[in-house]
Amino acid sequence: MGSWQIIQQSLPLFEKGFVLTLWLSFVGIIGSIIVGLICSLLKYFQVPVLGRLAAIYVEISRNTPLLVQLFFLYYAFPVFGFKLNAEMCGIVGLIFLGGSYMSEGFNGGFDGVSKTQVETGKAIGLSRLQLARYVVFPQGFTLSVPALAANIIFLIKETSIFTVIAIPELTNTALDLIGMYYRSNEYLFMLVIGYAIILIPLSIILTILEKRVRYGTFGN
Amino acid sequence: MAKEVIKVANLEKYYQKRHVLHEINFSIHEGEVVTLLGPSGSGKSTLIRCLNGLEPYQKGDVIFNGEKVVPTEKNWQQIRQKIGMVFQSYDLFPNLTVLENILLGPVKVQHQSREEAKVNAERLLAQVGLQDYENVYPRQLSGGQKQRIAIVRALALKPELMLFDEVTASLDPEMVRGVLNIISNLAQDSNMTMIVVTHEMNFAQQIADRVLFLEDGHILEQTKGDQFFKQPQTDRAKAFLESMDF
Amino acid sequence: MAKEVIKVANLEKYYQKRHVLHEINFSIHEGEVVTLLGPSGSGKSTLIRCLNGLEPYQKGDVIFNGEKVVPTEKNWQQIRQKIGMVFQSYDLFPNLTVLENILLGPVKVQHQSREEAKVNAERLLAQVGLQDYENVYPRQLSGGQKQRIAIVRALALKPELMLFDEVTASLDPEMVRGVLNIISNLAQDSNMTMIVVTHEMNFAQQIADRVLFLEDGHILEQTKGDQFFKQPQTDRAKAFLESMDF
Amino acid sequence: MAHSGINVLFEGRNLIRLFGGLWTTIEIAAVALILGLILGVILGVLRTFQNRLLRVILRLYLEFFRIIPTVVLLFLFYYILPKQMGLNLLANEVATLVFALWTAAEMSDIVRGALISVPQHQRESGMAIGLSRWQLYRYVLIPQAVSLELPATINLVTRVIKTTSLLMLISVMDVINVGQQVVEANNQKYPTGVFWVYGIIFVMYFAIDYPLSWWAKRMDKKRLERANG
Amino acid sequence: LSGCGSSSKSSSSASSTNKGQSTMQQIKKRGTIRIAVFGDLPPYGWVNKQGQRVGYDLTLARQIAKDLKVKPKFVQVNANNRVDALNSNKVDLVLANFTVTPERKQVVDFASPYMKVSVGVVSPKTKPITKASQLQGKNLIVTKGTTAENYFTSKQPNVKLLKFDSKTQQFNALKNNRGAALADDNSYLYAWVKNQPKYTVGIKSIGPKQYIAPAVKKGNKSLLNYTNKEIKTLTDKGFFKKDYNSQLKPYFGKEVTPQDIIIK
Ligand SMILES: Nc1ncnc2c1ncn2[C@@H]1O[C@H](COP(=O)(O)OP(=O)(O)OP(=O)(O)O)[C@@H](O)[C@H]1O
Ligand SMILES: Nc1ncnc2c1ncn2[C@@H]1O[C@H](COP(=O)(O)OP(=O)(O)OP(=O)(O)O)[C@@H](O)[C@H]1O
Ligand SMILES: [Mg+2]
Ligand SMILES: [Mg+2]
Repeated sequence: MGSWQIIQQSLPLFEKGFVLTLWLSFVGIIGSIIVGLICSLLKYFQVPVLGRLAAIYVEISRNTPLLVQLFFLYYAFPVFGFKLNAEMCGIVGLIFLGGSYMSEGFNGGFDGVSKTQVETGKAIGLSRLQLARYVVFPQGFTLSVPALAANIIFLIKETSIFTVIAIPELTNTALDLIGMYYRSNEYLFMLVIGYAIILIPLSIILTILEKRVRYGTFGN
Repeated sequence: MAKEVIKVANLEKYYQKRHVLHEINFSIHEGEVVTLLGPSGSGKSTLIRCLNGLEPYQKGDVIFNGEKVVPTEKNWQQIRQKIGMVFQSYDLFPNLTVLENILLGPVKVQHQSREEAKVNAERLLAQVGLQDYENVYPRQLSGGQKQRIAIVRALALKPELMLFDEVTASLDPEMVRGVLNIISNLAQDSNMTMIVVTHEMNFAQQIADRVLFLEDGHILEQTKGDQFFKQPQTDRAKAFLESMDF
Repeated sequence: MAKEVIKVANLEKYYQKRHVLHEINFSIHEGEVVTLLGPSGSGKSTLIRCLNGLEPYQKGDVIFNGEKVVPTEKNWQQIRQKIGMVFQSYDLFPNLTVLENILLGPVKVQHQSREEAKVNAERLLAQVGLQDYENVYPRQLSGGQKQRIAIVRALALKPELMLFDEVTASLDPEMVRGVLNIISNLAQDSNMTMIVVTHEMNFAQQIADRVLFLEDGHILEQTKGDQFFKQPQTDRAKAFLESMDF
Repeated sequence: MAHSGINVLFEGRNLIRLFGGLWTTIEIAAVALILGLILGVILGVLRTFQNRLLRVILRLYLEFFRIIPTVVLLFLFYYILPKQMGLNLLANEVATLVFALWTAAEMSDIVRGALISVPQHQRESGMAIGLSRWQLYRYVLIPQAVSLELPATINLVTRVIKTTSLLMLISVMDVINVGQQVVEANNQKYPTGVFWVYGIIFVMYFAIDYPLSWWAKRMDKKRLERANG
Repeated sequence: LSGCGSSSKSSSSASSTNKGQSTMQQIKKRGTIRIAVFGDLPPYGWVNKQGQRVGYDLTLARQIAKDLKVKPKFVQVNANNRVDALNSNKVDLVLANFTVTPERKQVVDFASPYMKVSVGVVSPKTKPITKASQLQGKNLIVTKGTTAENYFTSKQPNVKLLKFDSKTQQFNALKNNRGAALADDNSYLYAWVKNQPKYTVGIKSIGPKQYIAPAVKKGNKSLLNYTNKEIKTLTDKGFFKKDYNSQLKPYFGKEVTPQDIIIK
């Protein structure tokens, strides 16, 4: 059978995997941003106990591989009666990992707001909260856009690791087909194309966005 | 005699181990213009930053309007509304328009009505010749314009005391004059109480009622303005004045 | 008459569409000191950057020592060894010590022996009063010290022409004098040929054999130094001089 | 019950084998990093040159390695290289190659970023004293870029080390693969063994990466402080 | 798609297999034979706690190497990369419980079989699965690239498959109740349930009887011929019986007899 036929025949499966990859990435990224933001706020406002916990979480999450995190969630936790289905494991794992990356991104932005801006805010009598609301956050968010953009791409790529917990996303689909029909050239080709379709446009959009934001920020 | 706006008593300041202000004592009365002079690193910026609580100090007191300031962040936040401060770097908030920059303090901090505050802001903008720029973002302004807006922003809070820290130091020479003129007017026409750190000796001479000369964190002399420039009391101040004109 | 060190003929410079230098013509003879004056944005920096090939120009020629420069990167690299340049920001290389900063050019570019170059460097350091700092890194120096080292670094190549672009603009006022003194000495004692961009009018007046006054990329006037400051030929220059002293 | 599970680690040579697997992981990561970082610096420098074609090619190289997930890269190289190009490498070599090329791509971007963020003045000062392009890079730009980029480089290193966890997918006997063997071989005796085996792998990765991240963070903080005051 | 596998005539793979293979001569010259084995499949191919590779396949592998007078070099594979390990010339021989199927025959060359097998289904005793129809709409755990996966994909499309990369992962998933049952070659399901009293092989055999055989790269005639001869000699010598008794018997329950597994 020709390559083209192989590709055509496997298209519906790849489509499913593609949609699943997109969906898991989407949920995971939104979740990561929320978790990351919460951690950053806890840190920024130096909330007593929670702030420390958030810091510990960030270090654990950032310094261990997603694969091992997933193995834990999927294979090890059920031993103690805590069981999530595969897709939930994937999402939870991605958020667990992404939350710390996003949090670092936000922190970088907040820290990047210049000291003089903060002092100027204080000098006109802004309270801590007002300072955050009118000065640090608006500027910090724009400063953190590049880091967030990089994280989004990173997290989408990380979904490929979901293959180890039997989620039929793109990579899993390809590896599975290879195992059954041995047409690795064709299936790997499809796989690369699948990721390229998601990531190339996204990367271009994010670059444009980043430029726009940067232009808007600097120049004072 | 006019009332004492601010008084500093036995102030001592350390950066970690480093002792940068020694036994600072002075007071300023309403309407008085004091210029702080001294070589680089002598502690001028540090001193005026202590006056509105941007720097903590380790000993001594700041007495504002006759009341000793209990130095908590909360108290300082209250007092800062009555003390305007302008820095060397024109620190407008880049994310806000000129008008929003100006109104932020009056509306959000002092809870003035927006309309009222806006009327006042526009009056001040007109005074510095920038009435047409209210809806512009800071990046669209020149350095001199930004610095004038920064002054307006501080004035919009109707402060009782203004602190200026080398406000022309990062301006192009041709822009310096416009900004200094505005401060002169403020001193002469509006009778604003103020402390001015500057390296522009001509300007200092012109506006100073009194000069505080600082070196190594000590106040070396406190002299009437005209007298200081004609005949400073200390040799150090004399040397300093000489070095300032080529 | 002394030989012509540099000559600029019909130079035109664009930044993309923007025409920033128009028909620039002048020449400078050995030992002459020319100051470039003009308002901010008039093109002073652009002009002297064209003279050592840091900026490409679109028309006209630079003639160095009687030879027209064919503007390739290779040629400019040769010529730059004979033209020292010092910028506003004291651009010492932060990764190298003071001595390494100074020796980089003579040893690596001109292939002088390290010993010989070092002797020369130490002599120059002594001249600017910094003989004790050779093994120090730039971050441990004050602005004025850095700028003096930057001048030494340029002189170490034994240039035939020195270009100074607002070398004191980012210095603390008290440090300005030391740096300007060094340039004065260079002009008077060493008879160095140089082009100086500055905003320090007293200084300009003191050293300028000739003044080029630039506005909007045009040379508005070329006048003898003493004459320019007493009675400039154009109204624009007059207004400029007035704005410079408060 | 959970307490008995931990003994799975001390059965036979299990623990030693896990460390052996970790060593394989470290070895691959180390070789890949050394090759990748060196290549990355070279490519990063090339990317700051004006040559259009060169820049486009290097950019494509970067984007390819950046867009394709590492798992996919591993499979691509593992399956396709030998078949299509007749280049046959052992799994460990494939892994090293992939990681080195990927590291080089990411590193080239870091180096380029650091080089162009060395202030323009520095470049011009160097030119003004007559340095040639090569000398400019050698004495001025690269040394400064290196200190600017160090934190980012360390972070890249931690990422590469973490990503080596994917090696198990192409039959490299890394720590995770060994872990699976241990889990399987001891399944009946230690039903909770899976928790402990993955647990120690988790700790191993953390123990390697955390100090590195900490170092990077500290340097970043220092640099910020220097920049602000 | 389901028809694709069985009818596929894999021309591209077949044509590309002629280059890059290790003939007998090369193997002898090299002094090692590279053999693909499983690492997590007791009792066929696995690693014991001393770190030694053992199991039914491994004993065979060592015997073959020994008879060839070369050293064996083991490459651990998962089910779904056994074919590619051969095709990309990572190994010379696959001895990893490789079931002979028509599709696989088109991409690799199988030697004479050394073991019998068919697909079985294991499930918890509390909710036993005894008929394929019980699986309709439920999750069934398989490993990618196994005959079990292939059988259910093509013959039982209504069963939802959860597909894993390795045996470790699939058994863990079953124990975590991630599926109603697990399908794999029945012989090692027997071995597995022996130590997992809560589970039972509810479907002992489903689909056709199949064989397990060594595989070589397509077109590697010399090694294929040798292996065929070797299998015959070993069978005649009763090697597989011995292998069975030492490696498999301890793991199997009473349900299994040597006749179920080895070929006479
Ligand atoms: N954040 C800081 N940490 C430690 N030391 C500091 C800090 N800020 C200032 N200093 C030191 O305190 C002393 C006084 O500094 P300050 O900025 O008040 O001087 P200044 O008179 O304003 O100088 P300039 O004219 O250069 O602005 C200096 O020696 C300075 O090095
Ligand atoms: N890289 C550039 N791209 C585009 N325009 C530029 C660039 N550099 C300078 N210009 C413009 O060229 C003109 C001349 O600039 P230049 O820096 O030479 O002025 P200058 O006389 O040195 O001013 P200053 O006194 O502020 O240093 C200005 O209008 C400036 O905006
Ligand atoms: Mg100061
Ligand atoms: Mg300039």
